Formats: sequence, C-alpha cells, structure tokens
Amino acid sequence: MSVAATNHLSAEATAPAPIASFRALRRNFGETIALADCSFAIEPGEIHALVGENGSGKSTLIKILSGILPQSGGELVWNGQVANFDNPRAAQKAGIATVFQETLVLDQLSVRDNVVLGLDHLFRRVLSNAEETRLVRQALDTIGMATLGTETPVAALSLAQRQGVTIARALLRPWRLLVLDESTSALDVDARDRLFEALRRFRAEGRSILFVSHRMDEILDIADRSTVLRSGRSVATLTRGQTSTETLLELMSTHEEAEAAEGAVAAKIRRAIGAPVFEAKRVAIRAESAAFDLTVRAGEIVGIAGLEGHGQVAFIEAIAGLRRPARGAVETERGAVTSFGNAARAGIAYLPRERKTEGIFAPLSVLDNLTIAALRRFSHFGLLAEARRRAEGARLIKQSHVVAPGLTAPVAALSGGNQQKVFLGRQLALRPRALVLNDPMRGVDLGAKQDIYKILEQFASDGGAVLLLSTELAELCLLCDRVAVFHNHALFAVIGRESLDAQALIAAMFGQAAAAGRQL
Amino acid sequence: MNWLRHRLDVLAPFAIAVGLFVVTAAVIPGYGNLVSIRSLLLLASLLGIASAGQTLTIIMGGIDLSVPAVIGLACVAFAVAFGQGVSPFIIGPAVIVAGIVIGAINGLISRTLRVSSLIVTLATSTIIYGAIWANTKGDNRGSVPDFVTDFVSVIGWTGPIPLPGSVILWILLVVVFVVLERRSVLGRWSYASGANPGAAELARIPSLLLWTVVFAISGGLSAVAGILLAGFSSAADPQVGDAYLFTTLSAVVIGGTPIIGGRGGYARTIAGCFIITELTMLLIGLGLDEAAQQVCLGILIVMLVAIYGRESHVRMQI
Amino acid sequence: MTLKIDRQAYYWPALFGFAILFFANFVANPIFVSHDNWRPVLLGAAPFIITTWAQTVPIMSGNGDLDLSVGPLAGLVNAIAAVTLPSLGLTDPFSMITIALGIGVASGLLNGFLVTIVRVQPIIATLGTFLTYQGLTLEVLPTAGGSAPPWMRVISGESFGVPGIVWVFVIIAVLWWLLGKTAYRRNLLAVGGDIRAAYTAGVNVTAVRIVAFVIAGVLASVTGLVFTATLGSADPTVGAPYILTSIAGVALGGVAFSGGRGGLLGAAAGGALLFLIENLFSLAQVSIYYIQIAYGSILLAALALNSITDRIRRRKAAAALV
Amino acid sequence: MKPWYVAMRAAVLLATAAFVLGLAGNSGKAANAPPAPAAAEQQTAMAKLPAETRPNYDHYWYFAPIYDNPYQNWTPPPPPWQLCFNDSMLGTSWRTDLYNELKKLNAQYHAAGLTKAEVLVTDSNNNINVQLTQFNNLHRQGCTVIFTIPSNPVGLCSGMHDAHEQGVLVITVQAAAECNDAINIGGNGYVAGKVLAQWVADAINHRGNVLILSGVPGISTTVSLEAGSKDVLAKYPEIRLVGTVYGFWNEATAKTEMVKWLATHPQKLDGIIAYGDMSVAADEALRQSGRPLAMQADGTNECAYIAYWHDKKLHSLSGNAGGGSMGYEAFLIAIKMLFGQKPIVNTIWMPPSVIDDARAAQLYQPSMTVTSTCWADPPDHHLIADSYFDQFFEGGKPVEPKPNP
Repeated sequence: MSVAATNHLSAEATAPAPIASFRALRRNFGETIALADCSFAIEPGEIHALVGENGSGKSTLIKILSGILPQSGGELVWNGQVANFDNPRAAQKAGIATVFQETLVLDQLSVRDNVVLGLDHLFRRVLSNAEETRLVRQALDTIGMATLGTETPVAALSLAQRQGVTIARALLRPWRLLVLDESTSALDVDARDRLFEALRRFRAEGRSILFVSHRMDEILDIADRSTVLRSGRSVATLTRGQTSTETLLELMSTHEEAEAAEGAVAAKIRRAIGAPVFEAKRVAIRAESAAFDLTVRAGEIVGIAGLEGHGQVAFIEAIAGLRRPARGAVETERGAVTSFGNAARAGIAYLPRERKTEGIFAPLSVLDNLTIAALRRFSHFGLLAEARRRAEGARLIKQSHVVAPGLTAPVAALSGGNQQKVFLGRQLALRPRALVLNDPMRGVDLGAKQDIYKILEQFASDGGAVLLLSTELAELCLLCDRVAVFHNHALFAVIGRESLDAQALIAAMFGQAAAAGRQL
Repeated sequence: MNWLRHRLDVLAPFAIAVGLFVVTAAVIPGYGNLVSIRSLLLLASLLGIASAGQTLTIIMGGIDLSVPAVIGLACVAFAVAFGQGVSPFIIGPAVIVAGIVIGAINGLISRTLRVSSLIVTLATSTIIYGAIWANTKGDNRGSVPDFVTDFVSVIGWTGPIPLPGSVILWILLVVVFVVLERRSVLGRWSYASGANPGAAELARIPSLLLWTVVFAISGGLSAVAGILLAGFSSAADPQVGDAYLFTTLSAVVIGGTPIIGGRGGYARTIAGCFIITELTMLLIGLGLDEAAQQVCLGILIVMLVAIYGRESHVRMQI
Repeated sequence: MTLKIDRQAYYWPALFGFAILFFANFVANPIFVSHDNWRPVLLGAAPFIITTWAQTVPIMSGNGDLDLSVGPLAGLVNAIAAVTLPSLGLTDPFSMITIALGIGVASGLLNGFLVTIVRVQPIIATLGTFLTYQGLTLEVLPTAGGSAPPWMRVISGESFGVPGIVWVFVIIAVLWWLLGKTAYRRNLLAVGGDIRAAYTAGVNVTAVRIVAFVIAGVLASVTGLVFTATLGSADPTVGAPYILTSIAGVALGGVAFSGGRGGLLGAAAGGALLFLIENLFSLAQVSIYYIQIAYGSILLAALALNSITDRIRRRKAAAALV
Repeated sequence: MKPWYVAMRAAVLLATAAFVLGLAGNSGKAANAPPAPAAAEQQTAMAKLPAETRPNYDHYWYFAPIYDNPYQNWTPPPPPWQLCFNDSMLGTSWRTDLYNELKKLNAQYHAAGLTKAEVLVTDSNNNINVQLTQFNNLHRQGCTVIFTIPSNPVGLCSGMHDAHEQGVLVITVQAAAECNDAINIGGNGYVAGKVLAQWVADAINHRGNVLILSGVPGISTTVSLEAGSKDVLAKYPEIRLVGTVYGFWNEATAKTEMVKWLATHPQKLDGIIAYGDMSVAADEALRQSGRPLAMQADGTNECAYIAYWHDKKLHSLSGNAGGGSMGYEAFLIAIKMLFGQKPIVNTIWMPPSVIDDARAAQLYQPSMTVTSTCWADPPDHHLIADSYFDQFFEGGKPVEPKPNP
C-alpha cells in the first residue's frame, strides 16, 4: 500500500455519515463488567477525544474497536455496516490503525522491521526493502523522528523513540481512523507537538482520530469533540465549545473525587525540612557529561524533570542503586549506595515505571502484592506470622487509599489506579526514609492521582524524603518543593518553589538558562 | 455455571481421578479390592514424592529435568554403599545431601546464567549419568536394607496403620508442602517470581537464593525417591528413574499447575499422580500391549490438559 | 535480511567450537578427513544436525514452543518408509518422499493445532504426540527390520562426486535461505520476540506458530528418510535419543530459548558439535563413560558463553536507554 | 466461541476417543514375527548344518539367517592382528565381563606376538545410528577383527558390507546380522524360549494361567524368545497365556509393571516365563500383592538368581551364557578363522545352556547373595567343549597357542 491509496481512501471519506459508531456496546469478563453501555459516533475528519478514569472502559472499547476483543453485546458500526473484527489484522484491513498504551516493540528487530510489521502476509511481502525504507522514513518524519536510522535495532532506542516506532507503525497502515491510546505519555514536548501538527493535517484530509489521554491540556488543545466514559458508560459527548477541565472532571468523576481534587490542589502545607537523607556527590551520568551535586532532605519532595532521554532516568536509577553513575557517588548516613540491596538497607525504596512488567504479580492476592518485598519482617524461621502480616496489609491498604474487595482478592481484579496504589503501598511497607518514584502517575486516572498526591504529602510531612520523576509538569509544580531539571545527561537547573511553573520547567528542559531562572 | 468455570481447573483433576477409579473398578473385575487400592496408593506415592520438587520448581517458573538422574544416582549410591557394608544411616543422609547439592547447583547455574533451567538440568543430568557409569563401570553390585524394602512394600504396615511407609511419608509431605506454599516466605516468593519474573528482583526477592533453595529441595526429594526406589526394586539401577522424567511433569501439569508458573500447587499434583497411575493401570487392565499403552497415554495426557489446563489467548495478555 | 557478516551474530561461538572440535577429531585420527571417510561421518552427523534444525524453528517462535516429538516422528517415518510403504508396493522416490513429508506436515499441523488452538502448553502437547508416535512405531514395526529401496543409495552413497547426504543438507539450506527472503522469517522473529507486539501489529501469530511446527515436522520426517537410507532398514528405537540431543544442539547453536533469536547456521554447528564430541571420544578410545560428562560440561560451557554475550548485548541496550 | 471452533474441538475429541477404543479393541494382536522362509528354503539351509547341531537351529529365522560362509575366499592378514569390540551398550556387567574376557585373551596372544596390545572398543549407548558410525570408524582404524553386538540385526549391514569387502572379519556375539557379511556366534533365542516355556508348562501340569515377563519390546532377542515360548504354550489347550509384561531387564520396571498388572488381573497366576534377571522382582510383586507364588523359569544365570534359588529352595529352571563365556567362545571362533580355518556357515549356534535344580546347586557358592551381579558361568568358561565347533570348520591350521580362559 502506498500514499496514493490512502489519499484515495480519504477522498471518499468525506461523506457525512459517521465513520464509526458504537451502539450500546457491552463487554464483561466473568462477573466484572468492563464496558456497560457505550454509545457514540466518530465523524469523518474529526479528532475525537475519549476521556475517563482508568477502569472506565476506554481500553476495553479500544480493544473491541481494533479487533482484539469481541464485544459481549451491542453493535459496532463501521463505515455504514455492522462490523465484528476477529483480530487486529481484520480491523486494520477495514482501515482502523491503533497505537496502544503499552509500547509494543521488538528489541531484536530493526526500526524498519518493527514499523512495517504486520503489513506482510504469512509468506508474501507487500513491499520491497526500498519502498519499506522510504515509507518508514516518511512515517517517522511526521513525528519528527526522521533522523532515526531505519536499520538500527530497536534495542538501542529510548522509550520515546520506541513509542515513536509504534506510532509510525500505525501511520503506515492505510487508515481512516487512527486510535491513540495514551500514546503520547512517553513523548517529549517537541515530538508531541510534531504529532499534533500531523493529526491536524490528517483531520484536514478528512480522516478521523480517536484520542485517549489523561492530560486535560492535550484534550483541550486538539480535540474537536470529547466523549466521557464513567464506569463503562458513555455519559456525554461535548463539542469543543462545551469542553473545559471543570466540566470534564465533573462528568468523569463522582462528586467527592472532584472536590478531593480541588482540595488537594488547594492544600499546600509547609513541611519542616530536616537533615539530608541522601546526597549525590560529584555524580556524572555519563563519562563525558558534567558532574553535579544534589541533596534531598527529610520532609521535602524533590521533582525530577527533563526531556525523554536526557539522563534523569539514569540518575534516579543510580539513587535506587540499580546502576552505578559514571563518576561520583550517592551518599547516605548509612553509607554509600552501591547496589539495589544496600540502597534498601539505607532506607531508599524505589518504584519502577512499568507497573505491568516490573510491578504487579497478577495472580497473587492484594496482601501478597503489598507485603512481598517486606516478607522477612513477618517471618519466624521462614514461616509467616499471618495475623501480623494481615494487620500490616490492612494498615497499608488504608495508608495508600486502596479500594479492594478484600486482602485475599487477586490484585488483577483491581483497576489500574488501585493496582498502582498497591504497588506504591509495597514500597511503603519497607518503611523507607526516602521514596524514589519513576513516573508514578503515568497512565493513572484522576482519582488515583489525587490519592497518590495525598500519600506523598503524608509521607513527606511524616519526615520522609521523596524524589519524584514525572513527565507531567503540572503535577511537579503542584507537589514539589524543588524540581531538578536535566539536560544533556546532567543537572541543568534546580527550580525552587517561588519560581516554579510550567514555563520555567519547559525552558530549563530545553536548556534555556536565562528563562529557567537557573540556580545551582 | 460461572462459579464452576472458575473452579474447574481445581475440581476437574480430582473429579477425573475419582471417575477413573470408578470406571476402572467397573471395567476390571477385582480392581476394587484392597490389594489393588494399596498398590495404587504405593505407586502413586512414589510418583508423588518424585513430583513434589518438580511442582515447586514449576510454580517458581523453572523446570527440573534432572529428577531421573538424581533418582538413579541416589538409588545406585545407596544400594552399592550398603552392599559394601556402609550403615544406611550414614549413606542415606549422605545421598540426600548429595541430591540437595546437585539441586542447589542447578538453581545457581540457571539463575546466574539466566538460561532456561530446562536446558541446564538437562546438562547436569547427562553429567550425573556419566558420573554414575564412570564409577560403577556398569557393574552395580548392591543391596538394600529390609526396612527400606518394607517401607515401599505394597502390603507394608506403618505401626498400626495398614499402609506402607512411603504412603505415610507422602501424606506428611503434602501437609508440609501446603504449609510451605501458603504460609512460608519461600512459598510466597516462589509464586511471585513465577508470576512475574521481571518484577521479582525489584520486589526485593533474592532470586538467586530462592532458585538455589527450591532446586535444592527438588534435588533432595529426588534423592529420597531414589532411595525408596532402590528399596522397591531391591537393586542398584541407574536407569530406575527414567520413567519419572515425563510422568512427574505430566502429574504436575495434569494436576493443574501450569508450566508457566505462578499458579497451582502441590495439593493439585496429588490428583495428577493418581490420574497418571490409574491411567496406566486401566490400560494394562484392558490388556493393551506396550505400544497401545503409549499411544493412549499420549493422547489422554493431551486431552486432560486440553480440558482444563489451557493457556490464555494472546488477546487476553494485552 | 541481507547476507552481510555480522560480528554480533549469535552463531559465532558455535562455529568456533565446531572448528575446534573438528580439528580435535583430525588430531585424534587423521583418517577423519580422508575422502572415503566423509560419507560415513556425514551420514552419522546428519540425524544430529537435521533434528536440531527441526527443533530450532519452534524454539525460535518463542512462547515456550518446543517439539519433543521430532525424534519419535523421525522413528515413525523410518518405520513407515522401510516397512509399511514397501508392503504397499510404494517404493518409488516420488511417492515415498511425498508420503514421508506428508506425514511430517500432518504431524506439524497436529502439534501446531494443539499448541495454538487447543492451547496446551507446548512441552505437554508434544510430549503427548511423542508418546503417541513411539507407540505407533511399535505397532507398525514391533522389531527392527524392513529394507530401504535401491534409489536411497542417492542419499547413502555418493552422487555427483560428493556424498549424497550433502545434497540433502544443501536443499534444506537453500529452502531456508529462500524462506528468509519471504516475510515468514520476520514474522517468526516477531512472534518469538513478543507475541503481543506481533499480534497487535496484525501478524497472524497462530499461523506463524503452526508453520513453525510444520517445518519441524517436515525436517523430522526428512531425518526419518535419512535413517532409512543410512541403516538400510528401520529400528523402532532409533528416534528417541534425538529428542534431548536436538534440544542440546539448539542450545549449543546459540539459539535463544526465549525465542526471537537464532537460525539454521548456528543450529547446524550445534548439532554437529554433539556428533563431533561423540566421535572424538570413540576415535580417541577415551572410556565411553566420560562421553556424557563431556556432553554436559560442554553444554554448560556453551550456555555460559551465550548468556555472557547476551548480557553484553543487553548492557549496550541499557546504555542506549540512559 | 465460534460454532466451527466448537465443532472442530468436538470432532478432535471424538476422533481421539474412537482411536483409543479402537486400539484397546485390536491390541495384543500386534503379532510380530519375521515371515517364515519357504519349506524348501528351510531345508536347504538346514542341510548345510552338521546333523547333530540342527535342533539348535529350530525356527532359526526368528533370530538369524543361515548362509554359506561369507568369508570363504577370505585370507587372514599376517599378524599382529588388531582386535576391536563394537558394542551397543557397555553399561551392564554382562557386557563388561565379555569385554574383559576379550582383553584377557588378547593379552595372551599379544604376548605371543600375534595381536596388538589394545582391544579398540566403542559404545553407542543403544543408538544404532551412532553404532554404525563407530563401526565405520573402527574398520578405518585398521581392525583385523571386529566383534560386535549390534542393537539390531539389520542396522549395521552397510558398515559390515564395507568391512567385509575390505577384508575385515566381522563377528556378532550373542546377536545376529541379517546380511551375509558377518559370522554370528551365540545361541538361538527361539530354542531358549521353548525350553523355558516347556519347563513351566510341565511344572504346572499343562493346565492354568501363564504370564510372560519379557525384556525390551521390539528387539529380535525378545521377539524370538516370545515366539518360542508361545509356540510351546499353544500346544496345551488348557494353558492360557494371560499376558505379556515388559520389564526391560530392569528390576524396578519389572516390579512396577508386575504390581500394576497384578492389581488389574485378579485371576490366579500359575506360571511365569521370565527372560532374565526379573523373576526375583516378579516374586516380590506377587508376595506383596498377597498372591501365591507361581512356577517360574527365568532365562538367566546371574549369581543373584542362583543365590535366591538356593536361599528359597526354589524349584525352577534357568540358563544363559554369561558374558565371560560368550567372550571366550567368540574369541575362539575368531582365532580359528585367523588361523585359516573356514566355517561352513555364517551362523554358529550352541545348544541352550540350561540350569536345573541340580546344576544350580553345583553352581552355588556361599559368596553369592541375592544382590551380587556376577554370572554363574562354568568355572572354565567353556559353555561347551571346544570340539563342538570343529564340526563347523574345515581346513586351516590348528590354533596355537590355545586360548586359555
């Protein structure tokens, strides 16, 4: 398939009839209902936002739309006819290209192989190597990654680039509806803007985009219409005029949560800053990059920001003892951090980024998932003091605001947000002096976010130290006492609360010293 | 109905085990009698003891193909040494320790190299067989103390209980294992690292220790099985364990512990052991010859797993 | 998928080991390389190599796929080719080869069906077929016997100036190379690398895995024909030993058991290694009791080597993610 | 779940079920005898043999064919001769004894400057394909004589043919080659099977249930033994052959299989025909299943059985050629041929060596226990007087020095 074909498609797509519409769509897994009643339509040539908390059914809807799951009831009407896609391939044939939340790429294969993957038949290839290379370049260019070598193995790519690959993969299909499920979370500001430009171009061509995001700014920025899902039901579809953060929050969250949100935003307790918990001394992330110091004290929340792949991840992993910095050392009052093990002994708990692959033990109970890291505390000669373990579990559930049917329920039955809170609770169970968090709010619904904010505030005001890496600037501004901004694998600026706002952060992330009100 | 679907994987094996017994008893005259039942119990217990370690390694996300080799080693070492006049109370423990060490090595290697324990244990077992031969030169003169033979005799008694010792040992083993799985640090760690190996290390689970210990347990129990089989055949025979390579595996999986790990448990393997033993008995009872027995066993294993041991579809993993 | 020298390639350790052992055999007994020795040596090595090839493809498709039935299937085909077909008067090359390969395809479809559609864990599914085939072999051929039709000298003897078995290797290699030109290789590596990625991208993962098992079945049945040619007869026990050697060969060949990495070159070297070790010991008159010890140790060494190279690879990747 | 999918799975399950039942139905009928040659052919074959030895060749085709001497035009090379042993599985004491005997005798002739110092040996761990490669290696390593125990009678033929053509003497020991490229020395499994069965039949007064406790299914030894036994049992209408259990010549397997079999076959068992080293296991299985012991004949001469026999005051019959003895007889044939004597046929068989109660008493020594794995051979390792073989040979020089077992 080539660009000509896609133009041809878009030409006929200018018909008024909706390109896709859902009629009372329903899906349940056993007793649990993931999608109760979802009805709305996507017009040709519109960018349609789909908003809702995790567990509100967005992902399920998208899986049905892209042929991964069959629906349990209701109708999916595609281009005028009722459609049932048996598998992703069928959906793609029909003209639906999906970018999933998870960056599903193949490390061993080259960028080109990753992007064109699935176009081929079992044996027959539809494109020559030359054509493939050309189209892949083209697709990557639309998200500003034209520089990416088409033959480089994906193993050597940064997370942002990997997500770029998945997006390019979708763009390469001859699509009439592009589905983006939280696909911009890992992209840096620059790449995201390029993507949005492209989306607007596609819209102009009369093609449609279904866009899922937890970032209000993004939704307000590009969505023509927004459909809100709440607990598996489509509660409203707003036009651009009607859309505003407040109304969306109102619609997607039950009232308490909305208030809680404002509450948290309002709350800004001053905390007592205590002694240093850990200090990065003359640390250099790469051999060639500049060394720097950073001290985190009891009772403060220090943010970490930076464009994807500028060394901030490596830095917090060094703090957590997962890797050694090129130069320098991480000091605590219980000695230097040299390994993941002794970081724990020094009281540093680390929350990895990928909940699914690095965090949750799906078949195990909530209790196990909470206490697994701290089991030794409850063991006499290897046997568990179950009563004490359960007590601790109950305490952790309260402390981390987990909503669960019970301690023994399998954690897989919980919503994504609650799983994330369980995951965080596991770190709290270690009774750490410092929490090192790698983007804990990534792809978490608002309610859960608010809870996590509270947990962190509480932890800090109890005299703990928090090092929070986040890709959401608003969040950093909201929570942090200071934000350390990374640029080119080195600490570029530390922005104190007084001058802390999105503009300052962005400026610093792009390495503009003056604008950042730089202070080191 | 829904409840049933959820419980199916737990109930089905036991239901089938009972069903098989009833069917066999109906088809084959005199199968219901006491001796037959005791034979069944004895053979199942031998398989059960050999499968215990296998179950735990599989839950943890590993697999132990060295079970037969360790059984063979233990059998030969025990019988030969006793034949040369070494006290069974010295050689017995020594053999079990050897099994534990071999297991520990399996775990250590698989974990430090991060390679499939399937292939590692395959390698170690070839080494073990080689070692047995190199030492015995194929000439295994050995004998077994009577109390071991009685321990695994169909009509053996354990004190006042009309069951051979190995059956009692099996029952104890089940209790110990269920506690180990549910109520011990080791058990929970095993399930966790089987469920999500990527997360285990980050959840502060000492994987190297865990793998070493679990494989050591497997090795030790294989050694025990080896000693029992030495008693059963009252001879030193390196090949004695061969039958247990695939039967232990089938018992675990048919019992309902998926090979991918993180789920299941030893309680289910009990059902697996009975099913396997009953199946072979039924086929022999029907007068099937060697060839037909193999064919049927093959088909039935697959059918049983197909009924309730199925893996989830890709679409459910996304 | 171009033919360029890749210094990172998975197969170098295997080829290196192969070279060393080849030389060792030569030293142990110079006859080893004498021209009239090629044919028996290659015929001896063939089952090791071809069954390893058969095992490689399912293992490359990942998800715990492996085929325990390759050995017994080879045995079954051996029995059918040497006993059943002659008794039916089918001894011409065409019908024998088509039927043999047909059996291979059927077996592959069965294994693939059980693994992908019935979704039984591969190790159990193929354990089932493995037992079944062994039983069927004994039904067909209770005791060793039967005979190979004359045309099979093309394989067992010399043809076109080289041992006929060489042509079997060449044909398989060429077909595999051609397969690499198609989309299948990419699909296979994708499914092996991460089945979820492949599935969402629109790859027909079920078909890919089934085809992998079919290839395994076909190669196994080729081994069966080679047995028939080499032995000039059939033996019901001939296949079984090659289950474990094929798995070991795959490991020696540096093919990743997690799937997504490997190929027939490394596998061939791995399979040949096993044969060379074996051969070396019998040439050097080292007490046979030590062969197995050597097997195991070398296998462990190979695993260590592979995992080290792997770790280096991974560290590079991690550095890139900084 | 789509209907076609359900239908497909149902179909598969039904098919397999039907298959299982089908097997259960027709199993056991898996009769597995090589086709008997035409009567005329049998007579010409038998005619080649010395008259008094013919009974030893009864139903010879189960185990080996009878041809004219393939080495008729073979002229032995000048000494020193290189002796080689191509074994299929050196992992049993029987095979080790045989190998040691060959080494011992070879040393004697090496002292006389007639043979090389070493006996080259290979072991294929029962992998016929590997054994063939090793066989080929051996004859390229300059062996004059290759003693071999092929794991099947046909698999090595291509190698034997090459070796034969290049003037290497191939001798199969207690086994056979279907092709006429080797000299076969040993005993006739069919006859042994007959003798054991006949004793059991008589011991139970030609009435009752008999079980065959066999070795490894599908190898020619087992097949010929079973054939012999079955033919005898068939003569007695009141004897029922109630089953065949395969113990793989392995106590553990034998006992396990027996226990399973007994548990599923309640009927009385009167006689057991065992093919070696498994009857002790059978007795234990019976005893532990609370069954009366059965009349047993066991084709073995293992010390363990002799001791058991003595301890339990059994009435039984057994018999077998120990590895050491077979080694001697094989070596004798080889050396005769190396001295230019020519056999009249390719297959040289001895009468079955039978151990009855009296003979067992003689063979018993206090050193023997129920677990010793030695072989109760005649002290002089002569299964039969050397003169027995003279009737098979013609021409050549007398062997000098004589081998001293």
